[in-house]
Amino acid sequence: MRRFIPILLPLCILAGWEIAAIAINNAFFLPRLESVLDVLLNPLQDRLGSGSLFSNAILSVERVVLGFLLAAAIAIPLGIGMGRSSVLNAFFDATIQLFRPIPPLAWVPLALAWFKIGLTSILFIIFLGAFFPILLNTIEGVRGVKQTWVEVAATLGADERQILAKVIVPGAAPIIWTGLRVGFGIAWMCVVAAEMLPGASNGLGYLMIYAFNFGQVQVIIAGMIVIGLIGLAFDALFKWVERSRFRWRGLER
Amino acid sequence: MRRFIPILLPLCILAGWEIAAIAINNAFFLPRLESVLDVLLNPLQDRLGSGSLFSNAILSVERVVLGFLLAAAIAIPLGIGMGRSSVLNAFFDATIQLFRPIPPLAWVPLALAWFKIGLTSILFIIFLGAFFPILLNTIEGVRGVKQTWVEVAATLGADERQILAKVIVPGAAPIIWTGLRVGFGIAWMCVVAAEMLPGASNGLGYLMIYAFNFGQVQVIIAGMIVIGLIGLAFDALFKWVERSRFRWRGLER
Amino acid sequence: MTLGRIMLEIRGVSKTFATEKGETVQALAGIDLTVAEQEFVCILGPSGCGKTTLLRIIAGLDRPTTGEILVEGDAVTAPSPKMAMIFQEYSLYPWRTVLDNIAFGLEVRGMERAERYSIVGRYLKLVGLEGFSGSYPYELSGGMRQRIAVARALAIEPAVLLMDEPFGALDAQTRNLMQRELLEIHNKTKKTILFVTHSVDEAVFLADRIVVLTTRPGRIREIIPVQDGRPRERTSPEFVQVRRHVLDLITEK
Amino acid sequence: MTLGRIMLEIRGVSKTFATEKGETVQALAGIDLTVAEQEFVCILGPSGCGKTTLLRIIAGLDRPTTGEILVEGDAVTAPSPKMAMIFQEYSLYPWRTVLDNIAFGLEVRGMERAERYSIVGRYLKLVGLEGFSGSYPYELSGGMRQRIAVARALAIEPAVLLMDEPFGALDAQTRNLMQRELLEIHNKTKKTILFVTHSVDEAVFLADRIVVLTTRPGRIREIIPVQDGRPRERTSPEFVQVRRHVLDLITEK
Amino acid sequence: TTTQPSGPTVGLLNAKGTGAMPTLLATGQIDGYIAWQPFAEVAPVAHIGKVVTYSQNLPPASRWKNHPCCVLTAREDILAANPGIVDSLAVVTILSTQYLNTHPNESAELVADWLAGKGNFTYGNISVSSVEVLDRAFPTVKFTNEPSEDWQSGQLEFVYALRELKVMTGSLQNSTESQVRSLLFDTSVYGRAKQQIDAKQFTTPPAVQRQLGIGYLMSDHDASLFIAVKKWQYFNDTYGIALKPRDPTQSRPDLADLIVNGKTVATFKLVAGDAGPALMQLSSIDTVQFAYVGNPPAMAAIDKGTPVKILMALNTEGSGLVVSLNSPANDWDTFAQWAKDRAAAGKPLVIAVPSKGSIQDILLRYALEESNIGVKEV
Ligand SMILES: Nc1ncnc2c1ncn2[C@@H]1O[C@H](COP(=O)(O)OP(=O)(O)OP(=O)(O)O)[C@@H](O)[C@H]1O
Ligand SMILES: Nc1ncnc2c1ncn2[C@@H]1O[C@H](COP(=O)(O)OP(=O)(O)OP(=O)(O)O)[C@@H](O)[C@H]1O
Ligand SMILES: [Mg+2]
Ligand SMILES: [Mg+2]
Repeated sequence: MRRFIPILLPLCILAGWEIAAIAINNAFFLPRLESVLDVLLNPLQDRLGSGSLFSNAILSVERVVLGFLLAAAIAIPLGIGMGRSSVLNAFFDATIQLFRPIPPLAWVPLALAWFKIGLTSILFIIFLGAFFPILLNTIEGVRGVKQTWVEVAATLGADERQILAKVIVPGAAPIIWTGLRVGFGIAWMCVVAAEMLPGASNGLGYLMIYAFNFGQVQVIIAGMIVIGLIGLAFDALFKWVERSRFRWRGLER
Repeated sequence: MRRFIPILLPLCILAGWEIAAIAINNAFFLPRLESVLDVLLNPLQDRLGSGSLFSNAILSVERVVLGFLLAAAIAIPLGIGMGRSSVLNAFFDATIQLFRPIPPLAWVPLALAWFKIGLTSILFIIFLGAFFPILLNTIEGVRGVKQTWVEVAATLGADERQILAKVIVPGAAPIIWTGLRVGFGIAWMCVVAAEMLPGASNGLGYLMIYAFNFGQVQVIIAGMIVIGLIGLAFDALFKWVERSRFRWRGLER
Repeated sequence: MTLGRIMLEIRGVSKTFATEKGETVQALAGIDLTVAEQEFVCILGPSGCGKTTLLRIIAGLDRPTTGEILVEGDAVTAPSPKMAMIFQEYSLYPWRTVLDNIAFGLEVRGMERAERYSIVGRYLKLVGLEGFSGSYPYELSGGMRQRIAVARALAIEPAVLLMDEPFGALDAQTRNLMQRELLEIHNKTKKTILFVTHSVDEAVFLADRIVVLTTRPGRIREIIPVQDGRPRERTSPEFVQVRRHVLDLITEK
Repeated sequence: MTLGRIMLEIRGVSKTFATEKGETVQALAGIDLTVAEQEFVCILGPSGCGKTTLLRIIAGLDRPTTGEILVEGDAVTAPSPKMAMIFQEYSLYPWRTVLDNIAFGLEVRGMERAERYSIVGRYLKLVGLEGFSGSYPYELSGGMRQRIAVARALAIEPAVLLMDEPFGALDAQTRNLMQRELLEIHNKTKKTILFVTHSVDEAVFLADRIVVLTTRPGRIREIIPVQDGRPRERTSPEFVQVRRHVLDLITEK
Repeated sequence: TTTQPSGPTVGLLNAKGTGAMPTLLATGQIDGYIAWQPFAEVAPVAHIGKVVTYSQNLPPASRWKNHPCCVLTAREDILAANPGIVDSLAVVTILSTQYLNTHPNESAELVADWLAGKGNFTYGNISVSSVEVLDRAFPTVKFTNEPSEDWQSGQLEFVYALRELKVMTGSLQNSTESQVRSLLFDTSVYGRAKQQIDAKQFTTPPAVQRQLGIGYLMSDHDASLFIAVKKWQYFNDTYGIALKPRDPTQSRPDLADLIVNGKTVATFKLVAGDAGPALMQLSSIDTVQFAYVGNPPAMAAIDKGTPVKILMALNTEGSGLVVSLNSPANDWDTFAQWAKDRAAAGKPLVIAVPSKGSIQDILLRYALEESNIGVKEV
């Protein structure tokens, strides 16, 4: 019995949706469940000349992964530096705090001017989404590494570089990983904003916005569901690694 | 000497900006520092017939605060319920996980259809941004309340309601507060997306998009700076409360 | 030494836990014990033998698998105002002042502020912390915190005090001091006390009777009355003799 | 009992800390002590008297305000391979297996895997944990963890072992067991050991000499040689006599 | 275009693009919208509204016949450095315009392929092919390139309108009519291109090595570009000048070579934009050198000093005023009456425009003023 509880609410939502869709009978307000299912169940069919749901999803995932990796490649080293050195921290902190609240979407006009059309400016928007959570968690993770661990390493003869590689990084890894997970989630949420840029002529975000122009609400909802599912899948992947690789964190002490 | 480190990078950025702006000499690419300062230093002057920077900022803040309060009013009770009851948690969890990765921006078409143009749909977009961090932190905070605290209360004669009001809520408060802080931050970042909605004819987000239509990049940058500063100010406010009211958390044990 | 009226009866109590993996762990097996009014009983046993489990069952926080608990002849099925428990770990509410921590039990009974503060004042004095009513727990040392936990338990005027290794986290000097103070409180308030420890020294110093448990599943191995009057001298021949006897009991396998 | 060659000299060491508020705290004042090869010295003193500070200075982790430390005649200014420290709190790397924890010191020296694992095997056997080489620290009890910390320290073959209340977190039985095992290791490896504790019992059971410190700022109050041979009987008249003498020293104010 | 405090008014809603318009109309939040094609046609095919009038029929009577709409712009530096390339692109555009005027049905289908992959639009239980939509939309657009005197003076109207909207802040703000003309136009390109076409003699310009860019809008207004690319084989065979897509299987190619007399002289990236302003920004930073855009964004950019010139027209007319199905309006007059009735009843109409200062916005403002109806931005 209890095992069915998690699917109760989704079932209610689906049922409520279908009933409401029939009652309202306005595809702009709420398209019928079937029409959305039709889009979801034909993921390889071309939509509005913009490619299929599947191919656009693949493209979006590729872009997000790329932008995310870029963000991680910069945020992790910077975060380690800022976590270890108060001078570096003082140097960067104020600027980072100011830039952090600016939404990636607000960067669209400048991204376009600076990085031109194409992949670079899309990546920039995604990068912005992922960068700050990764950076802040890396700083926190590095600061949270037990001083004792570092001192043990020092008494056992480790030099600065070895302490970094063998103590700081593995010790901070679980928190950095959380940062990566959160960062990926936000990067993924930025894909719609990024694919609104001119020159992006594919991707899930583009497909949804383009479908809006022709009132194809069922395509928009299908896109939202795919975004939700992919986001969920990546989150689960990150959590799975967390559980299997960083189990020590929860069990420590 | 050390006290000047935090302002070094901002100064470098400003100097680099001005030099680049002069060298590039293209207001679309990078307007001169002065032209942005001119916008920032005349916050009460009307811009493009869409109101002043100041009046639009006030409007945006009002909207975000409203949407945020709405999110908190729903997420906190729900989170307490889900944190305390595994049945409630099982009932809602799967659905929440699926909805969470869908970016607020992707909801724009449906928001428009469901909540009509005007404040309601703007609030809905902002609400979506704030809701999930508050909910997840509340659940975590409630689950993190020490079992001993609850048991002490039980042995001292507290009933369920008293345990909730006098132990669970104050015990989870610091983590809930963190959720509120993060949620507010994201809500604030959603204001640009929300004010892109048709029918929004004011607010910082609107002003920026409108300025984009007419190539007024200096207004866009001024808007970004104001967004950054207001975001920073609210974050500082939240942190200040955290430090003064929830100091016990860091110092505990 | 069971001279007084019977206060507490433990009748055939055993407890089996089901672990997450579906295995079962028997923590206690057939415990029978009768405690007289005003008696000071120490329960001694190796780590994991079920001491905490027994105390929790007596306090009404857990239900025994078999057997029952009677306090003043009434069966215990839930936490009862006749008993108060002091936990192994620090259990004060860090967001409440010392005063409001001690007043907690009175507050949940709906006692008025003025009245409860006057009662709390008495107990603050009893534990020798008059000057600290406005302090927060994190401002106090471990010994002071446990004194406040004792005052909090006493404030609801229970007939029985259940203490689970309350001094385990304190250093040797503070621990000795606390033991002397506890005896004084026992002397003044005439409470019945059940005191769990795994320090032989502590048990011999405090108890009227020492109940030694076996390793898991905990059974009563022997009950040793301590005839020595109080205050006891830790180096007196009587003390050393009882101590040796108990030590022998727990080191032989 | 200073019969052997001089291993360690502490010359006029004092230490003053500057606190965050700008005040100064003197932790140690003029400590002079000479420790012979293979000697087992216990340092005993009330909480906060500077025991840890002294050990850290000896280990080269902190610099003394005045005075100096010599190991085999060489001044200590940084952690040296001649000494290894075992910390009060658990200090194993939770992300490393038992094997790789013990191998840490050898690894940072660049020793090859095969060689270091064979050495580690010897020390695992010495501390009686042969079967646990693949386990992670969180899978082990507190006593086992400290044994591994000892093996890790021994593996780099230091001349001096510095131990800061290594058994403080263990329960009484485990603690007694560990004391006996430590003496055995001392007997087999002939290390010089400096052992900090605030348990009088422990000090009398282990030490060749007991150094009793005053309350802060820590000075040497008295150095008590323990002539009693090993293994010692905790209830023997000699033991009880030394114990009483030390107890008197630390309880009188 | 000024707001009249007394008298009837209509609310103008800035819909920020055309995207939201069908939804807003279908959910009863607006009474109508004015949009470029093919989005005006979405309403009738989705059965949510009807087109009351196309833009050229807006009052004052015959004032907006052949009103300017989309234009082709080029950066000044490419005009100076590679005039031959510019001429060739103009030739291709003009030839393509001729073709789509003579082959409207085929062209509509090709444009449907470009804009929607010839796919179907689904609205509840209505499913309409995009070809059908384009078939309806196509005849309402006039495809012409000539930068005639009439057309130029029509453009000036927009400059004045934008001044009134206070969005001109640069060189076009206070300049005289002749200054405005010389700032906006370079009609010599059209002249040279027309000459080549008339002589059936196409000059092969020197090739440019760097990749160039053409920005365009997702509208059948820019059909000449789509047809040029889709029918490249025909143009190449017939005239020896064509825009050949790198990957002809794409329904929306994004890379094309300009071939003149069998020689590839330039490669263009084809960049779609949601709206003109972003394309003009791309022009300003030299990411695209040519843009097929509406005239207001081009003017706003030139006003800010962007070094581009308007070369010629792409189309005239081609926007439609849409109202809800239950509206009593059938043409402009009945629409105006409806607006007045509703204003009198205290429920003024709300009409969505793609953005403030867009062609459609300006046309509607003029028309309402002509009918003595004020506007109020909502
Ligand atoms: N909720 C539970 N579920 C499963 N097993 C439990 C649970 N609580 C306790 N146990 C097990 O019961 C046994 C007794 O635990 P208990 O905490 O009572 O021991 P203890 O004597 O208090 O030990 P210590 O001296 O370390 O505090 C242990 O083996 C413990 O692992
Ligand atoms: N880094 C520091 N900054 C300021 N004060 C310090 C610092 N380290 C230690 N102290 C102070 O120095 C004194 C001695 O501390 P230390 O940790 O050496 O005591 P201890 O004898 O090891 O105590 P315990 O038995 O509790 O471990 C204490 O008063 C402590 O507060
Ligand atoms: Mg216990
Ligand atoms: Mg210490």
